[in-house]
Amino acid sequence: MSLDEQELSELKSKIGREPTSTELNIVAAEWSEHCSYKSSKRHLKMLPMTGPLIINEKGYDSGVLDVGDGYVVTAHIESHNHPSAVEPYGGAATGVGGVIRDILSAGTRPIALFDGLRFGDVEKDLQARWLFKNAVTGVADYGNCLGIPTIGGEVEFDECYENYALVDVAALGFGKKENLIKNHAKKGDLVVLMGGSTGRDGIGGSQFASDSLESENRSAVQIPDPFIEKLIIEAVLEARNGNLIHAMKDLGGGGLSCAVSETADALEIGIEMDVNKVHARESDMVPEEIMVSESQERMLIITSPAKLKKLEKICKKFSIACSVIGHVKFDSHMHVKKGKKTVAHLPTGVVANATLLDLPSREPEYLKTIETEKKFRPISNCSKTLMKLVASPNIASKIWVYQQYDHEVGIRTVVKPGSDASVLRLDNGKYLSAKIDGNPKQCYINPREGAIGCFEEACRNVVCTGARPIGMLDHLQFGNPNDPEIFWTFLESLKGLTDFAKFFEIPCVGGKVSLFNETPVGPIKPTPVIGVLGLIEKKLHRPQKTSKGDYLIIVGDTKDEMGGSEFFEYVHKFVGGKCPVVDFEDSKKHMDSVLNLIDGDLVKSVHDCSKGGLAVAASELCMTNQIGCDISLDKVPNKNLADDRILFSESHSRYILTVEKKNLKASENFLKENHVSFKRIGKFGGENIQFSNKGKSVIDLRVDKAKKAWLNSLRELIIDGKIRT
Amino acid sequence: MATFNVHVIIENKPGISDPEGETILNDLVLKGTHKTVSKIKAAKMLKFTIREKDKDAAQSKVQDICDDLRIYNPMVSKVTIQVFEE
Amino acid sequence: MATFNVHVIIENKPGISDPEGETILNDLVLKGTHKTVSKIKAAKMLKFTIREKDKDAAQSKVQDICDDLRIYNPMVSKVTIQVFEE
Amino acid sequence: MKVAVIVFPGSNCDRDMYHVLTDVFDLDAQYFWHEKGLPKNIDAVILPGGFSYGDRLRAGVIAAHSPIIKDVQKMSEKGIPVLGVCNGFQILVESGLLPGVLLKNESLNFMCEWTDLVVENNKTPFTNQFKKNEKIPIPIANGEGRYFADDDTLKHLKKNNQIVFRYGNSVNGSSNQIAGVCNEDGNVVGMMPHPERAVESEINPKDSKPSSLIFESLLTEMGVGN
Ligand SMILES: Nc1ncnc2c1ncn2[C@@H]1O[C@H](COP(=O)(O)OP(=O)(O)O)[C@@H](O)[C@H]1O
Ligand SMILES: [Mg+2]
Repeated sequence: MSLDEQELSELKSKIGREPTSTELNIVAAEWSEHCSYKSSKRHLKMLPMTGPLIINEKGYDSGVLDVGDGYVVTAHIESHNHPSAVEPYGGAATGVGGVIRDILSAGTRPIALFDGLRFGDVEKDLQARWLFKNAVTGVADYGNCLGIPTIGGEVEFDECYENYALVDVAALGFGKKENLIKNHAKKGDLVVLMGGSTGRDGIGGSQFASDSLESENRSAVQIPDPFIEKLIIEAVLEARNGNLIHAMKDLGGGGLSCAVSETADALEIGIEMDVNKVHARESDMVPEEIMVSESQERMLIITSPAKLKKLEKICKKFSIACSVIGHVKFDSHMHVKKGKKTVAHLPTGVVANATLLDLPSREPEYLKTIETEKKFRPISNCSKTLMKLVASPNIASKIWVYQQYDHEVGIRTVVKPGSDASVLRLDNGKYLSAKIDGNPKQCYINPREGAIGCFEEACRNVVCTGARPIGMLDHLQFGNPNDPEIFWTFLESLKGLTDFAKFFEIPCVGGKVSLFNETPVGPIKPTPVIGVLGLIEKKLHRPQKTSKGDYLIIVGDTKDEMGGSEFFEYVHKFVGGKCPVVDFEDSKKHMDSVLNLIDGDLVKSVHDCSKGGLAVAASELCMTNQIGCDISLDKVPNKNLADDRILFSESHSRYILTVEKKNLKASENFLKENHVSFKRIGKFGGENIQFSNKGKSVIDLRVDKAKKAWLNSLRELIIDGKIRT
Repeated sequence: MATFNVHVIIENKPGISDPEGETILNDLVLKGTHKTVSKIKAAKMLKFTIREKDKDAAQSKVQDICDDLRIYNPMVSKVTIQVFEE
Repeated sequence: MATFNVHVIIENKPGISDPEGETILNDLVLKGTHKTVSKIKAAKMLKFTIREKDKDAAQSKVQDICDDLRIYNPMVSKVTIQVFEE
Repeated sequence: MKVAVIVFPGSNCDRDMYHVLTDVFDLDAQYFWHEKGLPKNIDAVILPGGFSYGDRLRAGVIAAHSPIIKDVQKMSEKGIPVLGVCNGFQILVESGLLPGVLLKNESLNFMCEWTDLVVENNKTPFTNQFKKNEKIPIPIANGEGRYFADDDTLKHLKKNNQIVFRYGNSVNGSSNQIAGVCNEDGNVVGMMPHPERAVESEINPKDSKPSSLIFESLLTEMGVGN
């Protein structure tokens, strides 16, 4: 790990001398892409980051939202892609650990986790299967042990992740507003390092995350220790309750180098520390190793000498090590010593603020032709196609995954995984709904519209539970940004997200950029993953079971935009076509109307239409409610599309509503009055999923047969190596 | 052909921490009266029963299986294989 | 006093099912390769470093620890202890 | 009447249990850290779920050596009701207060799902409000939840009416589908499923009444019931 020539001369000119080797390592860690966001930072500013609910405080690693009555919700998203690609178990687990500590550093208790998992073609590729299985176990073992429920996520497979893994984790926290850590430091304050010992594992991790995987540095594996993390959580919260923490930061990428320099820079202080005071796992570690080690489960805390005793007592109770490694000064320098000897002495402003790059961008060549569709023979047996899709790895139920996660601990989970979004109850009587979504297939075809689509899908999922979106988390994952074509896709996605966020007044409360995601065969597809938080202010309207005689209404138009759909990619093995586009006005109208209908108790349940289109969405309803349906494709609002397109188009802004007969008139009138494009398209009953067009049967599939395939195929694929159904 | 018992020991590589061993040492063994223990390392063991023509064949066959089935990840663990005749 | 490495192997008693070993074996069988393996048994190993006056003392000390602290559960498992000089 | 909720390093259902005892059943509950002793005025003891000591070595085995377990044992000998849930059950088994062991689930995976329990013994302090064979919808969440006992022990358990709960169907491969047992005196009960996750209708997708009876049984036992 090192600085390039230009960075080296910049550093020299800024400090006016040759840097020491420790200084070089510190700066290299902090100026890495992972820590400094040097390629992305100047652009990220375009996202709207303020709003009436947002609480901004210096030095927070997570977003803070005021949810009323003196309570706050915190949120953050992270990825651990490079480590997970080589050691999926430890990589995924330590990814969970990292994002949890970001929540903890604001002084809030972590209350929920989400995981977004992406791998290569799991049907063909044994490596992908191994990565997937172990990443799931990693998330499970870590989150379960901490007692933080993993309540949602997504799983997706695409050839672009061959020999690679995207492991995204998001976490939510909850606490009293008055307990938030007000990051500050006073004269004479001490700097304390608490938690696991510092070792050689994980040296160079952030640099590793900023290189492409081909590079040699693979030593950066980190061993997860959820038990210590659990003790840290309890100790920190106890210390917080005792008002013992002036400022706090978790140790993540770049280890002590980043934590110390960034804390000092954010608080406008200086920090003097001694590496000899750091409790290390091995006795022969040199200062630079100690400064850049990314050993997990450590927190940096600033406290006063008077409070130290109490803090130490708490640490002792939980058997966690706690070392005073330095103290606060007011010279805006980070001064690292080994005993009496100075090994680094740098202005924190220099360390913590890498020079931002302004990378060139250029529209990728491939986009010029990507929308041109191949000619397909029409599907002759749509029942078979639907069956195939329902059992396909991307659409099949993820129950095999989320049943390995304790999603109930904490007894907040009101709506559990398996629904569009999960819902947590909060202590003030309100409810929090959340979901993360990505769609690399659409983002590849149109990085801008694709990203907007992910954002809208996450909103839709949250809206289906009756919650109004209040905040967004973005995680922008791309290939090597030095390739202008890749950087262009990054900028396009970011602009799309910004437009959507501004139009809907959903502020970005946090995010992360992960670049250099390159597999041995090339860059990954653009993969922004968007998390949306929604709030239910008043009553929770639990989805009710669908029964015979209930009606199905579709909201929104089904359009000829099949690009990136499972129908094109999984059934036809074709990458291309027109990417679905979100019409902001319609989207807003639909969200508002659906929320109103839910609030008025006019609908039994709402489900969004996404992967696999209307056919899959309706089938999911039938399968989870164990009931058949009869749907007329000729009623679906569309412009003369062929049956297979109506069935499988993935147009956005669509919802399917289940309505009881007695509420049918009222719901339809409401939608009409609000000029929403909708149609009553079917009725529930019987034991078959049926679609017809003008009376002619298009699909006829037994619910139980479809359900069996949908529920079991992912497990069968992973455990037995093939889908049996 | 003969039958062999092959023991496969999978443990974290040196320098990589072993939280399980540490917890067993610190929270169980040292809390009691057994102070002469200075270290505990946890490992996993698989005992194979295999028919091969000789010891070497048994050894290399089991090594192949461990690699094939990804029974351990060489990034974090090392494996030791011991062959015993029945 | 000398330092000894003591290996403790904890495995299921005969007759107690071992889903882990069976799963690995099934994986092999399912894949249709490596037909020469007839059995796989999963076990856990703990490597103790201990200072005692001699081999016997090390052996009996570790045996005591295993019994006292229930390092293994006698209802389902048994332990084997091997002592090595450093 | 006072209920002790024991907290071990790594317990993570302690706060859930406390909430249910105090906010739902209006009991006077108090946390006790595993290194402390238990005062004399305790009327019931609950060992909540979680991952004490990270489930290292075996779930529950390290916590079973905690100082407080000696006091729990003394209380149990006096006939005071003791309930171990999930990891609490594992700890009771590992400390010898209950017979049998809990092994890794047959699937080898952690399992979090709703299942049905069947009440076998309705004479314990935690089941006295049930009818025999009554069903309880309840979630499990464990990795090492497969109850096992050798044939002699099983015979003894049956004879003594020590099987308290069975699963309605085979969820994890446990002997005789056992989900919970009690000691010979019947005052110490261990169960793998989580009643504290099932007593509030808001988070119970099925029916919260049956699970509530577990706590109402305790209230009745203590003479503060309805
Ligand atoms: N990796 C995962 N971890 C936890 N829950 C998951 C995971 N993947 C999917 N789920 C859950 O499965 C359900 C369906 O997920 P998904 O197909 O992504 O839904 P949608 O299409 O509505 O976005 C959701 O409840 C989701 O939270
Ligand atoms: Mg959805």
